[in-house]
Amino acid sequence: MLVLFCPHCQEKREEEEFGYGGEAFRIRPASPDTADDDTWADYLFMRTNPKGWNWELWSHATGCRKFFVVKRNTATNSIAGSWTLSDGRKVYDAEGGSQ
Amino acid sequence: MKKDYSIWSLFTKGLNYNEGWDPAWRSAELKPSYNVVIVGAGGHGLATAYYLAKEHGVRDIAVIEKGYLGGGNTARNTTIVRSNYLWDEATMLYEHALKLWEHLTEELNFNVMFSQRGVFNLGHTLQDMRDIERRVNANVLNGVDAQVLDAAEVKRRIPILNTSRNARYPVLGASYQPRAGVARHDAVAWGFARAASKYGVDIVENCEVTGMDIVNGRLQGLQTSRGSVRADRVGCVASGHSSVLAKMAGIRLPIESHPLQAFVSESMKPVLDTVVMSNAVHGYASQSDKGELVIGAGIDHYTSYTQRGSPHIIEHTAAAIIELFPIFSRVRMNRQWGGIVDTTPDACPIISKTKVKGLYFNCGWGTGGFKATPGSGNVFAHTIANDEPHPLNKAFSLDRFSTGHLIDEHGAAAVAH
Amino acid sequence: MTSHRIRHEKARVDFGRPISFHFDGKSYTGYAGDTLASALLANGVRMLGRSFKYGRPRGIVGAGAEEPNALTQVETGAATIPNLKATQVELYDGLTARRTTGWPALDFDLKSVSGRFSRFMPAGFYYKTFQSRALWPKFEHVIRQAAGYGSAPEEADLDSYDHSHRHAEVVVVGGGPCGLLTALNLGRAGLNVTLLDEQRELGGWLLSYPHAIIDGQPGYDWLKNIIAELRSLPRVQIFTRTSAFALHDLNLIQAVEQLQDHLPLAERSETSPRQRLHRIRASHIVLATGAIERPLVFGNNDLPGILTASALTTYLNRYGVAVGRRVVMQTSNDFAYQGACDLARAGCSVVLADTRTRPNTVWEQRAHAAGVDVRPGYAISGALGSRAVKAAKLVKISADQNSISGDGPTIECDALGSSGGLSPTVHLYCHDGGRPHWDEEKLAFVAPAMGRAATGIYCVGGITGTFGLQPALMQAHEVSDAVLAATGKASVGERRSIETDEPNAIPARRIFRVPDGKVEGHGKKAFVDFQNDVTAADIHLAVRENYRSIEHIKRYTALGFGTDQGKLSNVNGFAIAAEALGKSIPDVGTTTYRPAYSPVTFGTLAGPHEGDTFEPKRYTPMHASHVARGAVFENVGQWLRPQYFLKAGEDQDAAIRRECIAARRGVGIMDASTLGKIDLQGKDAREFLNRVYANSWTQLAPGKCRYGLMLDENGMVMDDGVTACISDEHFAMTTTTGGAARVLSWLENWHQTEWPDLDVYMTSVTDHWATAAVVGPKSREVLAKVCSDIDLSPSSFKFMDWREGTVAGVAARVFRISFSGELAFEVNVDANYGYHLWEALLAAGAEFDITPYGTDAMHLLRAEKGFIIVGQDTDGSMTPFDLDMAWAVSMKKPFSFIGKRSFARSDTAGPNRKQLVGLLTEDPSIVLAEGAQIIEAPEVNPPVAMLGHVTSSYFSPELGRSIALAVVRDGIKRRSPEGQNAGRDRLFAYFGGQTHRVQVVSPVFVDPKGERQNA
Amino acid sequence: MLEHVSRSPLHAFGLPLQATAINDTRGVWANELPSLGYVSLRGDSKDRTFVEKVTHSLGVALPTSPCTYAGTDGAKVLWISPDEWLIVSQRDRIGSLAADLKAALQGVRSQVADNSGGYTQVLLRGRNALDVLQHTTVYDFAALEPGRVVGTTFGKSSVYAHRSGEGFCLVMRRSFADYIWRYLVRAAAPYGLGIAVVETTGHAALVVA
Ligand SMILES: Cc1cc2nc3c(=O)[nH]c(=O)nc-3n(C[C@H](O)[C@H](O)[C@H](O)COP(=O)(O)OP(=O)(O)OC[C@H]3O[C@@H](n4cnc5c(N)ncnc54)[C@H](O)[C@@H]3O)c2cc1C
Ligand SMILES: NC(=O)c1ccc[n+]([C@@H]2O[C@H](COP(=O)([O-])OP(=O)(O)OC[C@H]3O[C@@H](n4cnc5c(N)ncnc54)[C@H](O)[C@@H]3O)[C@@H](O)[C@H]2O)c1
Ligand SMILES: Cc1cc2nc3c(=O)[nH]c(=O)nc-3n(C[C@H](O)[C@H](O)[C@H](O)COP(=O)(O)O)c2cc1C
Ligand SMILES: [Zn+2]
Repeated sequence: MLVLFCPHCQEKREEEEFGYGGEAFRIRPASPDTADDDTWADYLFMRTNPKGWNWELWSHATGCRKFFVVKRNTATNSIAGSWTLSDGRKVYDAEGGSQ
Repeated sequence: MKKDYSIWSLFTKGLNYNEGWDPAWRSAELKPSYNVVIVGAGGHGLATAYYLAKEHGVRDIAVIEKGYLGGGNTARNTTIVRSNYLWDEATMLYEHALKLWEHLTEELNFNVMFSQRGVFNLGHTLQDMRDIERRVNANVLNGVDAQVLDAAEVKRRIPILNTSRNARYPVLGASYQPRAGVARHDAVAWGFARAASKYGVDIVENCEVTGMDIVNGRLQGLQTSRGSVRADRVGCVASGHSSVLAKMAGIRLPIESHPLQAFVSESMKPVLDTVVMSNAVHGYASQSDKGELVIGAGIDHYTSYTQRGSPHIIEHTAAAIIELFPIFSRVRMNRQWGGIVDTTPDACPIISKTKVKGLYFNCGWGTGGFKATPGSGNVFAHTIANDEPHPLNKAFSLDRFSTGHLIDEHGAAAVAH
Repeated sequence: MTSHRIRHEKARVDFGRPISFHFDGKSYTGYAGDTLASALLANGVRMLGRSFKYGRPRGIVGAGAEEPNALTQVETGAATIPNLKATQVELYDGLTARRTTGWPALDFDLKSVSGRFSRFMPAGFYYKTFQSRALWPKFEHVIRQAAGYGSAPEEADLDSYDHSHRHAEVVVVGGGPCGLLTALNLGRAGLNVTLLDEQRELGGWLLSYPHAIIDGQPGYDWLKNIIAELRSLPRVQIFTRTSAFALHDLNLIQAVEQLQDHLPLAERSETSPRQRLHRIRASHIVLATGAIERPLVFGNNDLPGILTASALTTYLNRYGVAVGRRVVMQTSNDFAYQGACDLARAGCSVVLADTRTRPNTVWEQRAHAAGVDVRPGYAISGALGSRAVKAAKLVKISADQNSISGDGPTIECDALGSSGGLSPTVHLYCHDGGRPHWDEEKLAFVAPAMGRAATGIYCVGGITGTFGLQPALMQAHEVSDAVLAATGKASVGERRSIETDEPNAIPARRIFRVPDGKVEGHGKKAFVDFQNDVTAADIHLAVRENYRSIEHIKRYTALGFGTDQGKLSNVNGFAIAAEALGKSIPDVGTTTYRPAYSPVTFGTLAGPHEGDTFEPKRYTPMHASHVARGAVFENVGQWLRPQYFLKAGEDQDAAIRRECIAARRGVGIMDASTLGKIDLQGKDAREFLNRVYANSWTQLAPGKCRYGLMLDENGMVMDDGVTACISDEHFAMTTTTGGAARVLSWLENWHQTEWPDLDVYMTSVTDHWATAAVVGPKSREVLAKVCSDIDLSPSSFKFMDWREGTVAGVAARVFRISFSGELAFEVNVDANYGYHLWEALLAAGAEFDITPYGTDAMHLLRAEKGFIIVGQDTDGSMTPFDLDMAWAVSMKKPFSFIGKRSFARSDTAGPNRKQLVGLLTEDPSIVLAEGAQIIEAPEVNPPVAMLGHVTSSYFSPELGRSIALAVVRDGIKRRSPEGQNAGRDRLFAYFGGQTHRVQVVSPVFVDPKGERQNA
Repeated sequence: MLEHVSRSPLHAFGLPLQATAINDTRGVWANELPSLGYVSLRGDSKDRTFVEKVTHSLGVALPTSPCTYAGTDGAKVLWISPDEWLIVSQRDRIGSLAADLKAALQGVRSQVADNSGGYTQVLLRGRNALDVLQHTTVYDFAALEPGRVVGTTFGKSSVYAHRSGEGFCLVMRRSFADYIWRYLVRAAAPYGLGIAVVETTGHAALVVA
């Protein structure tokens, strides 16, 4: 049973307030129409699904309704932190996540 | 195969203080190389090895297991076996398995306690009933036994079920598959292990695959916690850990690993002699031969490899069970647990070659692969042996995610005006 | 009262308050403070059931949560509870209970016959036999009948349950001496502390060993003082009868509080719940759950009258019950001595076999002084008796290895107690992934005090393997200080060294299975797990058969599978397995500890989510009107919608027919309030719509509406609805009833994650608007009566226009849209006026016989027009093209809208797709089943290729015949042109075992030119 | 406008007829505060123009700190998210309030939507009010300070909650009000539930406590 810090409400809240949104920072091909089928399938369906640290999207469904990102270890459920989408992106990039 | 297990052997061995029993399977040390290596000694992996040996004459096989055999989802599923799926492709695959189930005990000389006590899928909304009608008609046309029952008939067959019109979601009817039922999950793994072992398959427990050797797009062998092993072909049957293995091969799979929880009540005198499932109320239950109610529901929404989930899921499941069976309110939960299920976007499995030559995946069974165990092993063995899918699993190849030929078994999206 | 009762003033029962109760149909007397177990033992009841596999007589073994045998069915009727451990049932006046095993009768149990064949029923024997396909179901039936303990109630539960969500700085689990002292230290320092204990009274082990002296005070006085102070601390909350049954990620404890089960039935409150589930999120958790004594494993160790040594002691000291008068005990350690002394002082004859050749001399002296006959170097190799223990066979055992070195006496006895050491109660520590470690000196899997301090979990006392009271209390100080340091609080009061009268402990002997001089399996059955009839020989057999992982052993033998979850048996099982495997115990390891520590009632787990609070029922503002008019309701998502309105003498079909005819010929009215409604505002609202819908919104002018299809990225239809342009930067979207929440979240997700730069905001206004659809040729006339400020004329207020005005005196938005194909107006008002609007429209329409209609008629009317229902006519595999709705897709929009790219994939773009069509049965009176399958030929020889299925099907009153919508492979090619019913392709629909000939036609059955809606 | 024909979401329970003045006999007192007006406001907290214009139009400083609310005796503004607020006011003022806001925010990235039919609120009072809330939802209400408002779950639905005097105020969506009320009645049963007279408490809904 997770507890997440909502970077918008600035409070720790119980899991039941949140919705899970899958892997964060999946990038929609800039021009889908010219992407090939495999590229499109990769964006649409393929997941890294890591065992370990995972950058993931959550929404504060019964609170502020904002989407934000969480870095959570899927092997232990420990949580490194949560950030707004833009702040999270910076941390993620700094970690080399987008490579 | 010699039938070592019988009343007679129980009698003679019993007279001799049960000292004469052989190991059910042979524990092996990892050899330097194999023809085929199966990664994951769950029911599916062991069945794959068994059928490879039995039907395809492959004898140089290892099954590598990071923990104890049968300790993955095979050890922790609620054992429902049925074949009344919606789409032809899925129905045929699960029906293939169900037919194998019907003879599995005899075939393996190991009582897997397959019990065809029937499965009810309840309908609580008009759309549920449309879906049930559609699925049952499709089943019948596919040669699968299935019936649509109205609420009164459901009540007659399951008197303890709450069919009151005042229920939050009243039972409007059900689909019923008489040949469906449950089996003893552990026995399936042990039975396949024993039978495969008799064919000379090496079962190597406590051995974790940690890397793959791939040269020029061709798989050469594996790294494991017990050293490296060369293999011509490798079949990964690692359920919730499939993405971890895929990563070793530089592949991404359309899989998310979610906790799926279940629990059992204390053991009680028989009260429920069939299997009842409800999507709308969100829970299902059966009673095992030992007397405990075996109960499950849906997945936890986040991904996790912890083999445990969040308690509110269990709380909601208990609520659903009471809604369906008010008399269970005073019954007590004895133990709860979780597995790691490999869910796919279309709720159908992946049994497929990959872009790495010699590397095959069998995964994505998600919340419902136990029922497929013998069938899955059977067609996967074919796929590996022939480097071509069996006709029954052709539709379950990875390329469906690029072509768009998904086989959506989530059922009709339950929205209506 | 029988001679088992020993009235002494330390007992925690009130001898002044006798209580009568019934067990197995007989009446007995106990005292307030008794458990059912202590009262039965006091009354000389020994045998409480028969064992699960072999039907062997069984009695009480333990005194608390660890009890494996004494499973009882308490009370009857709706109040009955199966499988309560008699050791945990508090006695109350009138309590009625019975045994749960023994069939057909306790004295003659059929399974005891099978017990004689037990050598042919070793572990796993099921797997080896019953292999005949034909006979297995019959065998299975017999197996099932023989299984199980108590019975589920036959009636619904009359009690209620609730949940309580708490947050605490510190939760202390366990109110034994260590938990109490820790709670006191923390409470004194001002922390918010919640203390939980499963038992009726605080005190834990001290309640059973009242002779302990702590700091010169008798144990009970020490207890009384500490509890009094704790209760006086404002930030300390104490919950007794509260079992922490699970510890989840990030320090969440689930605990169940028994609020009423200890009260006589007549005194139970109807307004209060029976049990309460506490969910406590704690910054710090202190586990002070103690340790449970495990018995030794020896031949016939399951006879009634054989208990753990500490249980014998507990019954004597806490309940004033001498289980037997002639007691033989055996021990591997010091713990059993105190109890032996207490029993001897209470007048029992006590022989204590200490498996160690050199016992603790202090204890030995104390025992001698008390009159205990201590036999160092002896062990009990087997018990004698048939329905109760009659004697113990002593043997001499070697000092260093586990073998017999000489014979010993057979000593008659009526009670036997054994102690094989203490097993720390590490369950909660392990639930969320913690692992205990084996301490070879303590001979126990222990949870280190600070092992998980980093995440706020601390352990103290018995759970850490600190088995001496003095060191355990000192550890409580240490742990308290660590918690205080972590919370930044200063400790209050000095940490003096605590003195007790315990002698220094000497090590226990490493023995689990007492030898009987025979090869395992040849001697008398020696039970490890009583509830599942697992013997030491079974474990050896499992290993022989290569079930070598401890998890395999567990699963093959059922070790620890019972309702006690192996509290007495697991460690013995691990140790015996280790021996059989030739491994060390830590190498064998433990099985996984999982919730529940003690079983929890489903009702408690469900709590308030039951009855009319099981799940929300959502009502529209007009609901009361519908009820008054005989509506039958349908669940749509969480909403209740009228399905049809029954008039006297009507059935469902007649009602629907009447409603449809009214809407087509006169005027009908429908409550459409449940549709999802989303208000969008911003400069980029239009562009946003272009991206999230398949069609184009660029041209939609203010005052106009448009239908849109919403797709997922896979290109499949996920929702639909009409969106109105309020102004250039303001749109009002509608969604399906069931899709509303999902669509809003979907839109927010895209906006927030992908296109934050788009200037648009959206807000759900679903609940704000009540919507009445006035439908039919007379709708304009009806509306005109209650709306004077909108020009309703066809030339000024056209189909797909919307207007703002006043209806029935209320500000309204009126949309000229139609889901029926008729002239229709959807009137939206602030929901507080929804009821008023509805009644006003009905009154205005009375002269036209305005007819409220429900979802059934709505479905029928729209099907006559070929309008789809997402989720009924689509199933997540349908593109707009499959629905023949290319007109609702704009492939030219500059931004690649959601789902567009997926159309280009080979399968999605390919031939042979299933497409929406109309179907007409050859026999117009036959209404196809929704869900009928479409096949090519009438013969049914499975497998039959299916071309599609019927999605919607009705008897159309307008056409006087049946109609259907279906999705059919290549359907568009197969169908006849719009308006023509002479289908080109003849197919068959299969359902209910029959086939019916059908023609494939256009899905538009009524008014294909749309003249009526444009009227 | 037409107050006599307006029906609040909890109309069906006939609460006004059961209402009595708060006294000591019950652990919990509750009632609906019907017929208030609600406006959903969206815009960017970081956009100073937006904040200023709203503040000016409402006469209340727009609360931009997370989970806070502010108000005058005429309107209360609940922070919902960094770009969303719920404004509560007397029903008869809400039309002009919304219109004024809309006018003030011309050209500023924002949304103003009258949501008056979409919400209602329930006031909880009494010595066991906190206990009752603890039975309903996961939020730590014991720690909820005056001046703070939180969106959280309530059973299987959701509410916005804040302290109001010694009690609590729960703002809920109309169609869930029936469920939430039944849930409250059930949760309050062990403590005794009284229906409080609204006149004595109604004003409190708008008073910033
Ligand atoms: C709670 C629950 C209830 C369920 N209920 C049902 C049901 O009622 N009916 C039904 O049909 N299905 C059900 N399922 C699903 C079903 O359990 C699974 O689909 C099925 O058992 C999968 O079998 P498997 O052999 O593929 O996987 P597993 O049994 O999980 O085997 C995979 C094995 O691979 C091993 N492995 C993983 N990584 C490595 C590595 N790197 N190296 C070596 N070995 C590795 C794992 O240790 C594991 O033993 C349920 C699942 C759960 C969790
Ligand atoms: N036979 C013996 O000699 C014996 C037995 C037990 C303890 N001891 C010793 O007594 C000393 C102090 O003991 P302690 O305070 O550590 O333990 P304790 O056994 O005195 O107290 C533990 C308490 O925790 C409660 N408990 C356990 N699990 C619980 C759960 N999940 N939820 C709620 N309550 C739960 C029990 O009811 C019990 O009251 C230690 O030195 C210990 O070794 C001796
Ligand atoms: C069908 C089924 C029935 C079970 N019945 C019991 C039971 O009666 N008692 C029990 O303790 N555990 C029972 N279990 C749960 C197992 O003990 C165990 O928790 C589960 O296999 C998961 O393994 P793990 O807890 O070791 O991770 C059952 C499991 C399954 C799949
Ligand atoms: Zn938030």
